[in-house]
Amino acid sequence: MATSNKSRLVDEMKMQSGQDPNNCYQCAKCSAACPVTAAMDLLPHQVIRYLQLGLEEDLAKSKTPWICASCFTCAARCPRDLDLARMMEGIRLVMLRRREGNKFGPADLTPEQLEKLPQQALVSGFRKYNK
Amino acid sequence: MSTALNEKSAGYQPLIVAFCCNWCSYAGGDLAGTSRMSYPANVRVIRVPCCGRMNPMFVLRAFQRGADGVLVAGCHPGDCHYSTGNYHGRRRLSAFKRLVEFAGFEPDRFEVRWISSSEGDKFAEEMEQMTAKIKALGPNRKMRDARWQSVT
Amino acid sequence: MAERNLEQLEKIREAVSQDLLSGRIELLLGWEKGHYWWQSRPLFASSEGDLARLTWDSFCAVNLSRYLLDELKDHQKVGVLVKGCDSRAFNRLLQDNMVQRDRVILYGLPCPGILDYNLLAAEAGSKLKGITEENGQVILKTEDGEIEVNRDEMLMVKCSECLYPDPVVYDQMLLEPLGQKEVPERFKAVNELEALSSEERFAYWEKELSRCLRCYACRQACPYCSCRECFVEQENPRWQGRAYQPSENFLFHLVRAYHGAGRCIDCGECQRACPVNIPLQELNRKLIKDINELYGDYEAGVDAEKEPPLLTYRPDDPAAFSEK
Amino acid sequence: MPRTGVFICHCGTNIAGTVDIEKAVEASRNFPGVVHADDYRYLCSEMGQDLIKKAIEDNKLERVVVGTCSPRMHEGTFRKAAAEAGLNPYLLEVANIREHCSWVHKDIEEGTPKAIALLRAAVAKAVLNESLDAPELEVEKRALVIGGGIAGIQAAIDIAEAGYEVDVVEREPSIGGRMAQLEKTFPTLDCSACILTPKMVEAAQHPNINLITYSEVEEVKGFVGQFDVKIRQKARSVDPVKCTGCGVCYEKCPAKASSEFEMGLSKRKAIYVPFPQAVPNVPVIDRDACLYFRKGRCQICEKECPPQAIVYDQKDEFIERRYGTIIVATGFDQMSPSQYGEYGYGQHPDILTGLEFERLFNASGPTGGKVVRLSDGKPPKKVVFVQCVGSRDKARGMNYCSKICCMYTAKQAVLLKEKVPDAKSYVFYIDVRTAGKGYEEFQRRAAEEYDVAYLRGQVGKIFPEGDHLVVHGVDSLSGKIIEIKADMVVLAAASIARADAPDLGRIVGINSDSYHFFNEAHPKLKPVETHTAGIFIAGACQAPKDIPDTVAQASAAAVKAVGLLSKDFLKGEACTAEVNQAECSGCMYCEAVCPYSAINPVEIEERYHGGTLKRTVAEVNPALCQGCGSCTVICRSGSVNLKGFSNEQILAEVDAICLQR
Amino acid sequence: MKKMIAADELAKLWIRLAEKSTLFLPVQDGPTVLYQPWKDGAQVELEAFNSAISPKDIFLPREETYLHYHCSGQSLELAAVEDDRAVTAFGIHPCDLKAIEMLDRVFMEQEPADSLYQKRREKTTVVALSCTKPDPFCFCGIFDVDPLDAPGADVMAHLVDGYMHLEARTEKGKALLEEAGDLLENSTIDKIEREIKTTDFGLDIKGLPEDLKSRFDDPAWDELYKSCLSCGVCTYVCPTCYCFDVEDYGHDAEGERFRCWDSCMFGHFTQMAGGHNPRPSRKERVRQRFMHKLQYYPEVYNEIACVGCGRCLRSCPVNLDIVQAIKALGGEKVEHR
Repeated sequence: MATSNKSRLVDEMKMQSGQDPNNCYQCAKCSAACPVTAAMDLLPHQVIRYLQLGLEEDLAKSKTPWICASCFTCAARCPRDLDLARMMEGIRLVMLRRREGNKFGPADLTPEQLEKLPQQALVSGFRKYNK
Repeated sequence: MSTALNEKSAGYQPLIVAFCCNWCSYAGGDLAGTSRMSYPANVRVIRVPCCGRMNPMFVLRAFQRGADGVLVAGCHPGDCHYSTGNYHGRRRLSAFKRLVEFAGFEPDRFEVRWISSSEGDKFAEEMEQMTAKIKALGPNRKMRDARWQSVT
Repeated sequence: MAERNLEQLEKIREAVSQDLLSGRIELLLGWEKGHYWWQSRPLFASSEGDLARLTWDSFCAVNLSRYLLDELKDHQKVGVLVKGCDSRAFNRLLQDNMVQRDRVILYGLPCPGILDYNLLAAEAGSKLKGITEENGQVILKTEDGEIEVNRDEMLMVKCSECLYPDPVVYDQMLLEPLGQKEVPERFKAVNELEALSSEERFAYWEKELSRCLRCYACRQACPYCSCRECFVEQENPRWQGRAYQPSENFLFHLVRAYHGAGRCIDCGECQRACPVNIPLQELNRKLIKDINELYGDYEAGVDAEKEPPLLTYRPDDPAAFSEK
Repeated sequence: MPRTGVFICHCGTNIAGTVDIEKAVEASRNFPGVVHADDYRYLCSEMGQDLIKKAIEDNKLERVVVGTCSPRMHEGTFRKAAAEAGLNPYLLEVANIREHCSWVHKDIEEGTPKAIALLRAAVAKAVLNESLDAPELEVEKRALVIGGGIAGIQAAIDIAEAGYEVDVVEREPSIGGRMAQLEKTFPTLDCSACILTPKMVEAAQHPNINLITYSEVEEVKGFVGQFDVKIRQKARSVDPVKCTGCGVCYEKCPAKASSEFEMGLSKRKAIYVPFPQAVPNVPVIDRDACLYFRKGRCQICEKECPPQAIVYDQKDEFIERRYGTIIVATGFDQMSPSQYGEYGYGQHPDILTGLEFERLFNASGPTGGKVVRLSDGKPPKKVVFVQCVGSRDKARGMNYCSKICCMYTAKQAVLLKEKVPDAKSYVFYIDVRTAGKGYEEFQRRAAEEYDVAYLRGQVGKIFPEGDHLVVHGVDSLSGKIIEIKADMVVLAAASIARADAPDLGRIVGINSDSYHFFNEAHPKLKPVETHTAGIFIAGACQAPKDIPDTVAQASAAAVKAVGLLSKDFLKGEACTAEVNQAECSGCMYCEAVCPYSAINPVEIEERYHGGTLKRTVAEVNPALCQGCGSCTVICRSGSVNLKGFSNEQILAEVDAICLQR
Repeated sequence: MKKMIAADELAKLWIRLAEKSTLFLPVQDGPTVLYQPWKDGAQVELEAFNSAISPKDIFLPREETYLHYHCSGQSLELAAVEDDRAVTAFGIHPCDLKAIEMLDRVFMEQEPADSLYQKRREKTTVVALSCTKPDPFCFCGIFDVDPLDAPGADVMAHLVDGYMHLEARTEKGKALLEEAGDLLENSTIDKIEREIKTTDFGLDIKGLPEDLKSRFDDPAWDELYKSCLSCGVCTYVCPTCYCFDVEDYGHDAEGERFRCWDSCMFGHFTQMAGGHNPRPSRKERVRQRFMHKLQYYPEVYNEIACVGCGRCLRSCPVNLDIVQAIKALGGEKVEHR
């Protein structure tokens, strides 16, 4: 296992979510509370642990961030006031941006779509899938 | 003296009078010393028993006598050695601070801070900040008695 | 208006002369006419004959309560005619332990505000011979005829923001109360000064205060200045130098105002007494405004039972500085 | 101008390294009033002090200024030296040129002018110094202990043994406190009652101890040596002199109320003693529950009481006494976990807090000492313990560790195994903290010998399913989700400060931290002192702690109290306020802001126009005044001044400090 | 020498006069008119009645530093503070100039003369200005002041029909007009004719000073003082009050000494070092002030120390002024009593 103190993933995730994984003391309450752990390969507290250790590559392979349903139960229960759901979202965002170039842009949308889709959805879509 | 008034020149050294309560802030100053922290020598401390002892007239006198900034420091609310001194001090000095600002003083010239006896680092930092702010403001011309210069 | 004033005056005279004759009071503090019709000065009446000089008109500006400080040394029981501000001044003195409530009879006179002769004269243009009042209007009688002006626009500065035209404490209300007054924009002048930059404000006060003669009329007229020895005169320590330096001017005026923090009843006698027209009331009003903002609404002199804000505190008080 | 001497200390190189001593001495010579200036390597040494003493005598010095370390360090030393040379100690001033100068500035160019300015200010102040005398304060040879738990009992016994009278004020009808509620104590598994009851009896029977139960402190005035305390003794409705403690009254009483002592798990009568070993063994009538008080009829207890000790019209009484010292030992509360919805506390009878569970073991407890489920009376076979409920939780609870939960959980798991041998315990923990003599060994025994399963992780939710409680948790070490069908769940709820601790703090005059635990004067060196002289703290009112720590702290507080009581007189504050009555206008604003009620109005006579006139002025009681100076500022005319920090002195310091830029 | 200048050209004259002297003029300062050193842009109010404070300030400044001290070791050095710059006092009304002449007697006719005052007086050129429209409080008539002529002026000026006419009456006055010669033209009028009506408040002051000699304990004093607030307004605005105090500024090693106005209306004015105060209450102080004006000064200089400028009538916050005092003491025409 190669741990690294300097992880770009962690830095970007911190920036995106405003949450610092070092605030976690690994009580695992998030995992105990999470309704979708059955489908996860890493438990939520383990994701934080990986973040603490800077295990970027292992995280990149994990399904957990993608399984997280953002139900915020973990955030509500966390005694350290960490918002794990936000951290998961941060990880997803970083991963998406990292994987490849622009997934799709305004040009990929038809005029009807542009008209029908709510503005918020468009903005968040571009934010998520564009570099 | 003349260098002191040489506004915003590289050599301008402001004079800052800090009134510190004996029990918290003065002790915080002692701790800054014991911990060998460093802050600008522009700050001179006068020891008072409590910030409840701080008569605003002391502040005005310091300005009259050429101080460029005045800081009053006391115990954090709730920690007053005399139970209520800083609660009274907070009201008195708040009203006074706004009054002198209304008279045209820059807000940074007169400050009040709570510094406990364990906050040597905060003491040093506040002194550092106060000095920097006063340096940026330049000499106090507003309340300084024009005659003081000729008798010092 | 002239008739109604006479009517009111008769009512007042009747009430107080009864008390003066019966010995309920030994002395009445009221007003009499000065050299001209626009001047009313303090009257110290101890006999029915004195009461013949009593007046009640739109120029009775002098706050009479302060005279109690000395008159109660010479008299057991003193009666005072009190306007709204005079009554608040009385409460100030009461709260400061300077007077005894049971030795004073207060006769309440609701006051619609004192007229400023200088404003009237300026409005008149030619020589002003006299005025009458009617329905909130003042009719100026000039050499060139009559001019009608809005009464509220002719008020002294000290009356322009008055919230309490009616006496707040009295033994006997002699006239019909007027009710609490609406002041559309209280602290207007303070707000305007606050909107300036530090430099502009300083320039403003430096200029205004430069005229100060240190005659201490502001202090002597003030109901909150009841110290036996003012800091200004003390030799040891010498707080205040006598020189007319800007720094000494600032010291005096800031400390004078500060000593009224939470105590000033906003009667404006300081400003009225000033021979060089320094807007002293704005310093006092700044403190009233701030203390109300920071520590809750408090109108000094309105309720003598309510503790002045600088004599108390709350642990969660806000501060005008960073508490980090 | 008084003849002033200036002495500057090198403090080795501590000062001399950053202050040009020679220059400072030279500058000092020219200060107005200075007739002698000298320096020395270590002024605080005996040689240094002798140098000062000799100079005072040789130069007939009337004031002394020492430029040394902080006055908080050696002011006392130098004042004593000055006194030995015949000078009033308060004629000496310290210029702090070490902590506030040489140690915080880089070089001699910075340090020297500042040191000279500080010396100049000290001289300017010193020439205005006056001879002062600290008033001598008589010490009332009696202590007050607030709180009759183990801390209060221990402190009281220690003080009483030292030969001083102690009053113990306890809010409940009996002393004993939290410890009385415990079954066994870790790590030795001593029976709590067996070790506590003798102490309670000892306290009750000690000739120097006076127990004032069912009472609360309402007012504390005065100061160290002379605290005047007003205690409200609540109406017990039972005459303690007549009562024999036979118990007939509560046997016969028809009215019931929830038992505080049993944590609400069972009922007690309207007339009751909280627990069988209560001291004093005198019942009280709970007037909110009593039928006679509520509806005007019943009076069974009165009829049944053999010695006729029932007094329905008893009133609250006030005891006003003076004490030399006060120990505050008011203990702690347990946080209610009901705010944690996921644990379901309060919604199911088999979800308990640690203290509630503790009562189930007790022979006189709600289940008569049988460990059974409150829902169906069956012994639990699977019990889940959850640690850190409300502790170490900055989001919804307390940020601190409650310190005792790890140990009592282990204890309860062990006790459970002994009572219900086929029971299995599971403990969800974050960390197991067992710092203490024999603690680690005990916890390991629980895990190894008593088969307690320690699961590192937390519980996400608990919900009933049939007869069971499903505990959904995680074991973070294996990364496995754990689901346990438990019979019972015990929540180790956080220990918190008493809800009304801040109120008591205000009454007594001591302050608390952000959790409302009382503050010690110094976290390391003054752990039982408070910032208020003569008032000490002990036990869990200061922070969560176990019994040994509590007892140790109680004895420490007792020693401090005894030390104080052993003196006949205390030196009061010399720097007190004084009123210039000729100038005082008598507004009494000073009285309003004085935190020590040290200022009172007095009437004086004054000449006026040949006669005399009476008027009110302020007067300071120097024994009460602590010298804060708040009065001096509210006084507009400066008619109140503070000795040692007078208006004249502070202005002189300001002037002087601004002279040397 | 009689010259004139168009009123709208006066600003040029101020510039010229201010070049070589400190030029005092009645200037609008906020809501108040005061004699102040002229500065570019100052709003000069020559016709205002009356300046809030009399122009005595020019000769007896409210604050005047006159020596500097320096101590070192056992030695004390003193240095006089001097200012040789010439002064022009412009637009002084006849009443005020008469008052200054009263001060002259006090400061210069007694031995030794007050050198500070004397020096200022000597270096000052006074340009007096006749009155145009007095206000209701002017009552100079009863003190023999001619509002159209000030005999003691160096230059007498009149504003007539858009022109200021200037007549030099002394060498100093001539010099001043010559200084500005190129700005001036010869005056076209010989004599000024103007009707000035002032009130007399029904006063009759004949014999009052003599009469008051025996009335130190007159019951009138028991009533008159009552409304007095004990402030110093009347004395500070008054042109004939001249009391001052001396104070040091500085510290033990270095400082300066100055004198500044003081007022007999202040309780501290007569406070002695031991605490005794011969004038402990307002009654004694009010009596002192009016006795000084109406009896003590006239006894030495044969003239009541009042010029009827009306300033105390305008400024006293409680209307306790010299007219009221004179009336209370019987100085009223028979038909008014």
